[in-house]
Amino acid sequence: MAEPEQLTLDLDGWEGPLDLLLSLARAQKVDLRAISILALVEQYLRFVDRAKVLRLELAADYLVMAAWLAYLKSALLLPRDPEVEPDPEELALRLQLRLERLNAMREAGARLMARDRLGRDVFPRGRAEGLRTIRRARWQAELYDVIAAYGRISARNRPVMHVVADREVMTLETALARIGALLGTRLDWTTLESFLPDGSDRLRKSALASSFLAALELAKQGRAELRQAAPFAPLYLRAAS
Amino acid sequence: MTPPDDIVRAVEALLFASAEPLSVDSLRAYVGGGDVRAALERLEADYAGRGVALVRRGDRWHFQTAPDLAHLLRRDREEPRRLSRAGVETLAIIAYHEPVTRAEIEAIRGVQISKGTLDVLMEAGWVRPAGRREVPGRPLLYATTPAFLAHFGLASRRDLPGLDDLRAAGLLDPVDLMPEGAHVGAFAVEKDDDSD
Amino acid sequence: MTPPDDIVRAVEALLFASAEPLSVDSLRAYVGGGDVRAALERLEADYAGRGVALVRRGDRWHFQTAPDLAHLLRRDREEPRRLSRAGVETLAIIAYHEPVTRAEIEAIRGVQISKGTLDVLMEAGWVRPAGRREVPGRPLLYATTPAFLAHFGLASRRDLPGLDDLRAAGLLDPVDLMPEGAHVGAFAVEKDDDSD
Repeated sequence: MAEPEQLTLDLDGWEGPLDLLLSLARAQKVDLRAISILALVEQYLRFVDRAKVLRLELAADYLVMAAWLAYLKSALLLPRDPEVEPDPEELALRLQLRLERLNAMREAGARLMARDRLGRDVFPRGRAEGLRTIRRARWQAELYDVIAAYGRISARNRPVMHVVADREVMTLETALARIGALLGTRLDWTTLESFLPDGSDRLRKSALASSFLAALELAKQGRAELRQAAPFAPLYLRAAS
Repeated sequence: MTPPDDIVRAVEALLFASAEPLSVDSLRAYVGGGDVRAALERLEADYAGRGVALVRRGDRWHFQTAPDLAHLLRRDREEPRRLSRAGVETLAIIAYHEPVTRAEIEAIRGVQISKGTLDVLMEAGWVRPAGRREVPGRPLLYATTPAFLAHFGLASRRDLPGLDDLRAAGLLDPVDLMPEGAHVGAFAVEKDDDSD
Repeated sequence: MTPPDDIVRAVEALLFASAEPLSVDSLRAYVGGGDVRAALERLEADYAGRGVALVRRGDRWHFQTAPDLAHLLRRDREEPRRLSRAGVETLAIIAYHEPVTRAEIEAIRGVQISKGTLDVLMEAGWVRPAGRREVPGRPLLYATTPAFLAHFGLASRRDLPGLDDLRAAGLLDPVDLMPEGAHVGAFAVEKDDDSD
């Protein structure tokens, strides 16, 4: 529900009181260095008064500027008081300089935008192939690394010889001799186990195996007889009669 | 044209093929030594008056079409996005005063910079942060980029239009951040319009 | 070059700025009439022997960098890289056993070789293909190169220390055995640490 007057003001689109002042100053149609600050101040104050009559909401900084300009106006009109610092003429000059500076930047911006701009007025090549940087590795290794690597591989592949130290066994020959000798001393059926020598568990297992083979061999030679009641039942031996 | 020698041909081919303007150093890296500057001078002369020109932008060189042919080329091309009035003024202030703080830009314009204005300039690749000013608060400084020079066709910042006159008139002097009283220190926030 | 006339300049700029090769008809549409063919002939002659050439592809024209300068458009940059453990081991096996097949290398290492490992050694210039073994499948053989000897300061392969030397040097002590889980015989695929 914008009122027509406000619409007009918005469309003018001033960006702050300095911008408004500059617009008013340029309306004087003279060099900014030759403007009448007093006339500018009066125009600004009139503008603010009109805005108030039209019940326009002016941002606070426009009002702050109006108050300061009213002060500047009176200081410029009244006889100069040497006690008052700063000098109102000096203040007016600074305001003028600010307006000049803003104006200069505004014009510089317009001149920049009007230049022959890349992509608008002048054009780069439409299908540049582009340049490429190829990164290449320069591989590095030391001779020691290679030799050590080979040592490592050889170590892991070296044939391994299994030497079993201090293993207690009874050979078949020993078992044959032992059982052959002991059979003569026994009169009746005797279990195979009773022929085994005392010793470690490991030795007894070896002795059991070789003694069993020895018993079979003796039976084959006709020197011993074997008897077993059932599978896994105790095996009995006696000398052949 | 008279056939150019090897290094001239090489520099010509590189500038022609590159998607970016190239510095003398990077040209030298590609051609592997030789008088690159002399080659550039020769090319500049060879292309003078042609439909394509060799131009220097900052310390980089590139080929572009001759400005007077813009009317032929602009056809069915999209206009680059228009900068808002706030954007144009802010860009000009940065270019003519760089390096410059945000507070200094605001002091010159008499309004606060709305959030997007610097973003738009940085997104366009024309403005970059350029360190901090060593004063209390260490405010960020802004400056223009090589892409700014390339886009606006400036060989260097010294080619900014009217730079010398503005400097002579004292309009590029350091900005007084504590203006007379606080009167214009109460900044208005600029409108966020993108039109100008 | 002698400054060309307007239509030549226009065609030159259009071809330069276009993202596509342009036909005579579309060039004519842009420049609005005139002898486009004569302009193309003039440009072809102007650019003869330069770093940039005007070329015709079918009925379309475009500029491109001179073919003999294509090598300039890419720049090689060397960066030192250390050989991976897989690379060093493979190299060692080839050096001690050459010529040797990939399968043999894998049998000796007890680990499969990833694809990149041999590529890296060949890229380094230390290993070369050396014929094929005349067995089913005719597998490729690998051997070391003169550059291998040069890089490692060896007069010949006989200068490589033998197994006895290695043992004497303590390099056969099974300190640092094999990678976790890579048992001889049961192949594990090595990590691809040498492939990039």
